[in-house]
Amino acid sequence: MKSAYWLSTALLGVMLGTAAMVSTSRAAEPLKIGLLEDVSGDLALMGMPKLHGSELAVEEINKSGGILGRQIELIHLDPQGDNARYQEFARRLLSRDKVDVLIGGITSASREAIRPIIDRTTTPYFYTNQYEGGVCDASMISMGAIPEQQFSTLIPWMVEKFGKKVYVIAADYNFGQISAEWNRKIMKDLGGEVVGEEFIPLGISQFAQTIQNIQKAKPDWLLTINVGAAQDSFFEQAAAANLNLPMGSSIKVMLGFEHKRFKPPALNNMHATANWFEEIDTPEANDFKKRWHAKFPDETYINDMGYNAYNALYMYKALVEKAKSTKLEDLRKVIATGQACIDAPEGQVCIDPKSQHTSHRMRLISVGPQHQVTVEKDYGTIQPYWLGEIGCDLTKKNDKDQYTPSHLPNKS
Amino acid sequence: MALVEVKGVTKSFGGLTAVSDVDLAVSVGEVHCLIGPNGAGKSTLFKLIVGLYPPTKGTIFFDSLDITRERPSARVQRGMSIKMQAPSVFKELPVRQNIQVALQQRFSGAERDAEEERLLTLLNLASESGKLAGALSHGQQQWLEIGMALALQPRLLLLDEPTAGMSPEETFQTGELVKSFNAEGMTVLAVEHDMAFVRQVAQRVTVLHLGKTFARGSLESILEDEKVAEIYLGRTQAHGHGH
Amino acid sequence: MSAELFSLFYQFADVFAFLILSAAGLAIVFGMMGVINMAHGEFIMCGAYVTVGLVRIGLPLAVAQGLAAVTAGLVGVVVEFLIVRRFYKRPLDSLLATWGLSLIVTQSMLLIVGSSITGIGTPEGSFAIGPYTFSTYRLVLFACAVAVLVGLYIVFMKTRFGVLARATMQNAEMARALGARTGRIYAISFGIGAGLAGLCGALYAPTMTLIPTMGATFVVESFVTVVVGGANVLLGTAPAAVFLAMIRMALNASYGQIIGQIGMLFAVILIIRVLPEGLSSVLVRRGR
Amino acid sequence: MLKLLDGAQTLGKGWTFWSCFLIVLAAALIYPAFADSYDVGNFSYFLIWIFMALGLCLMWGYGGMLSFGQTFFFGISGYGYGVLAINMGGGSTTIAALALAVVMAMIAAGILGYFMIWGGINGIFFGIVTLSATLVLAFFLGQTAGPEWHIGPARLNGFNGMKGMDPLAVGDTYIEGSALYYVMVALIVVVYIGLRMLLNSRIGNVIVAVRENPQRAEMLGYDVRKYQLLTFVIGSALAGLSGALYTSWGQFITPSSIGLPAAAMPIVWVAFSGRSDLTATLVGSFLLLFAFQTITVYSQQMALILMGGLLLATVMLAPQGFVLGIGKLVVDRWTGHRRGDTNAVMADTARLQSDET
Repeated sequence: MKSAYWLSTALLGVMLGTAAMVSTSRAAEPLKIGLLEDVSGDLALMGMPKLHGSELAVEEINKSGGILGRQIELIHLDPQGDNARYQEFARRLLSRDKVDVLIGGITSASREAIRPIIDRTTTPYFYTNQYEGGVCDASMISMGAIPEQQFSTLIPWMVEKFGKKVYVIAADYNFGQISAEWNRKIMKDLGGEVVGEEFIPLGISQFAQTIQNIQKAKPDWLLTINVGAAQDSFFEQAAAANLNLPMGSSIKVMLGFEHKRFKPPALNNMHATANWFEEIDTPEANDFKKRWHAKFPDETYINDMGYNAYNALYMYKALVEKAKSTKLEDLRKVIATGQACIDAPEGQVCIDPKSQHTSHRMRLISVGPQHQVTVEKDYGTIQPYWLGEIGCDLTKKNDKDQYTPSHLPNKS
Repeated sequence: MALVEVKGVTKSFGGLTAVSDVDLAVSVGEVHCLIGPNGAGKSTLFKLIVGLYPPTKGTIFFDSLDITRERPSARVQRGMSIKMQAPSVFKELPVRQNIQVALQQRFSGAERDAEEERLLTLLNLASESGKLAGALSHGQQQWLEIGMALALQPRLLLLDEPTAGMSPEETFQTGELVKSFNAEGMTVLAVEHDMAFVRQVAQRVTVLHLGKTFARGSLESILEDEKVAEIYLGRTQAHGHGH
Repeated sequence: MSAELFSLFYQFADVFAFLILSAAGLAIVFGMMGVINMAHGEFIMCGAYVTVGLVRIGLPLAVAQGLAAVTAGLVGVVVEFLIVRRFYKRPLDSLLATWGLSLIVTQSMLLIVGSSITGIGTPEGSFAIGPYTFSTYRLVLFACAVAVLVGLYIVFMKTRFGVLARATMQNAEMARALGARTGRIYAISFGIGAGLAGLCGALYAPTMTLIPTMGATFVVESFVTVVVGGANVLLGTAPAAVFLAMIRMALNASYGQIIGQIGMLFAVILIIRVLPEGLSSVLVRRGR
Repeated sequence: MLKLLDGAQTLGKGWTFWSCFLIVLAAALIYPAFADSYDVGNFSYFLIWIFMALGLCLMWGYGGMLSFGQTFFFGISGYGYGVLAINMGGGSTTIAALALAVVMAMIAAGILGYFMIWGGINGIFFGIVTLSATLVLAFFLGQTAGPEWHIGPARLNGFNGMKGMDPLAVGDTYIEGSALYYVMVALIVVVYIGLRMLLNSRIGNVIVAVRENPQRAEMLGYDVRKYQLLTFVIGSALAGLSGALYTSWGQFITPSSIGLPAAAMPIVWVAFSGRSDLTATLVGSFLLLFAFQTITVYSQQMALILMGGLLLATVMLAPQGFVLGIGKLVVDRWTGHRRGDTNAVMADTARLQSDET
């Protein structure tokens, strides 16, 4: 009898001991972060800072004790700008490496390529670019700025300062098309006029005709949402032809650092609204830049994508630590409280529960003749409101769709 | 009755007229030779007959049907078959497969296999059947091509210089071969420089000169024609051929 | 009205210069040797990068551009000696080999030089006609394109090298039998082709974003021009460029760049359908 | 029947070859029992591309027509599957969508092929026209971002790509995981055996004859154009099959699957493997896809350099293709050992010669 008692206590002890060991070993096991960023191919220019931003954040977080006491391990794959490879690698990270969170994607096409794959799992996904907006998907958290933060600030300012007539040069794909749609909507509300819209196929590098079309249309200013290295040649060619018009954009300067890549004054008179650009001069920002350049001394420019990629990891850390779990549903409970915030180098950044997009502190910057960057206006924090207004509410239902001003959710 | 008939055919390339207003008729069952100096338009006329070139002017009949606009393959299907001037075989395919590609038009199954062996033996190529056609000697390639032309069992066999590059003995064998087909009822039209061969096989001869029909008739009557001797036979003699 | 007319001419000249400069090198290599040089874009990139490098160390732009073209040409001779030489009778293998080379070069440049280098800026100078302002440098490009054509005419028609080169082009064996050193002629021709590609890169370097894959923006247009032109550089490429530039310009002006691009490719398909050997087959035949 | 499996046109004959074939097949069939589900899915993904490679092998290696635009048919069929699957609703209709999508690719190939072959386009010009066609399609689809570009409820959606179609399904069950893998293996076997039989038939005899000497083939009474068109349509149908399967696999397709880098990939696979043999193409393409993915995972920045080096090495060291070169060595050894059926060796070496178009 006694021996049976001893036996059972001993067994219990062994079981508890193993359980404890299992749980400690679980705690010691690193959190896996899957990262998909292009560091070769056409987009390497912008993809490289994204990888660097993630690497910097991982190093810092690990040094300060990891997330929930667990170290984090970054598994980076380079899809080389190929959508098929994005899919291939997303599957690999999700089902072979079984990552706890997936981060990355550069073009909207690459994001859309992997979103259906992620939606079939319960892994959270962070998209770290500014983009054309509108994705309403419970698995996705967007860290970048979106049209209501960029265009709703920039366009009224440009109209007020330079005039009501705008000419649009946009890359001929979804980002350009949808951004142009936003511009039309905002210009209409402002009583302005879009005197020309030109969509340029990706890869086009010669703009003599475009420059003349612009001169014919006589706009007050230009909205330049051309994309990619080839299309950026527009600035050089417009400057050479002495086009000399004020320009506005949602992607120039802070993202492609054209003002660092082109010889002045090609980017003279460019305006943009951004949540981040390297010239931000605040103590937090300066400290961040110092750490970045210490680790990556050769970096030409800390662009906004790289900065967002850095923030994404801290946001993930904040969510996991508040939820005390890495499960998507637990993280989303934290998001639903509206208290998912971090103190980022730009200021406070919070996730909007309805759309899972982030609020940003927006500043309007201009580029001078010597390519010096000046802050023209500080808008303070702007919430991502548009998706919520049109009826996306991820706390209630998961649409898994992308909306645009001309593609709104069915009112039910 | 004429098996193939060429009426008023002209072919120009840019400014050059290779064949000018030629008439030619080859009767069923005859061996007809086309002779003439280099550049007379013989090969061009052949290519017009099989359809490799469209004529600039004129009409071509086969079996009394107008075939002027037909594709070469359709003409071959009607029963003509050609051996080209330069050996034209499938050089990177084995000899046997060369024959098979031709044979499968008319035969299949066991019949094809039997015919294949018969032809290879007939052409003295049985021991070479595994070799690449391109690895054969020039003369053997000529034979192989004749074999492919024969495999189609044509009613009209067109031979463009069938004995070029052959030894006198091989030439003679080729001549006998042609005669044996003719005996079986095949009509033959041949372009040939080698007068010994012409003498051996020809029943009728047409002389082309500068793209025009110059003379025609039996070999004897042609040989007696002084003008022909002047433009053509004189030269061939100078080359050491013929009589 | 005159402003509109000049504008039309300017647009035409612009597209024409782009097509000629990007295609001339490729056309020589293809026409002379039947080699399809997929690394053409990388020679263009080489010219552009060398130009920028030389301008940085203080050379005047024009000198830098000349040296860049020469550098690309020398690189071309080396590439010919090491790789292309083996593929004269195998055009498809030459395509694969040079394409492999192109991948290696592009990615190595990315690793060594980085994803982008700062541009050097287009030389100052613009002028206005009516409501339009134009960049003077674009007219310089046009002049260079014309000069390249004239230069090629002189080299291939008036020099001893040209005679030997054309003989080699028509019948390499015969040329060899007559004492031409065909190996050297091929090497020089390939070098000229690569040098012209380098010149193209050098000339466009001030007007473009410089990235390792920049050659790709030229490649489709240059291939299309060469193919439409056929094997003869002077009688093919030049008329093809005129023809395509007109189509492109007209469509660009009326319907925008997308239709311009698609329309040009359509035109190519149709031309090849009508003239499977390219424009030069017609012109050369006429000329005879 | 059996004669068609083991003919002059395809490498690998007799008892030894077919036992190897069966062993590989058996290994492929029991593989999912041992591997983790990711690897099984990944293998199905590789197999998707093999059809396009086999089709190109048929056209280029056997038919002598180098198409630089197989992605044109890949894209037509891929988008076709998407549009049809969305419009016809999911479930078993996806299988009909797959079949119809391939038919669409065949019709497109018929039209483009008729246009080119009857126009007498050949050699490198054939490549350029097919390339132009695929670029036009890519440009066109790239600019369909606007909401006006839709077919029924299916938005083409420009550069971001079309999505929202169901994967292949039977009734309410999606064919995925191991099921998809088995479907792919079965399809590969069917296509491979089918092509082998086609190539060793009379038609195959003519196809290679046309490659060698179209004029002679015409002079044997074959309408060369019809055989070329047939080859082109079959090859393109296989590219179309890859396209529809790809869309169904990822429920997504973008114009970049049609554009320039994508268009060049099949040529690399086939050139590396050995364009003049089906088996070499099958094995080589699979190995190359596998190796390249592995390289990209482990040594990302070097991947493109290695790939370029591989291409360069292939044409400089083994112009007939690496896999075929090795296959040839094995065959030579084997036949050499057993006294040597000279004919067979000759025939094989014949086809191993680098043949230019």
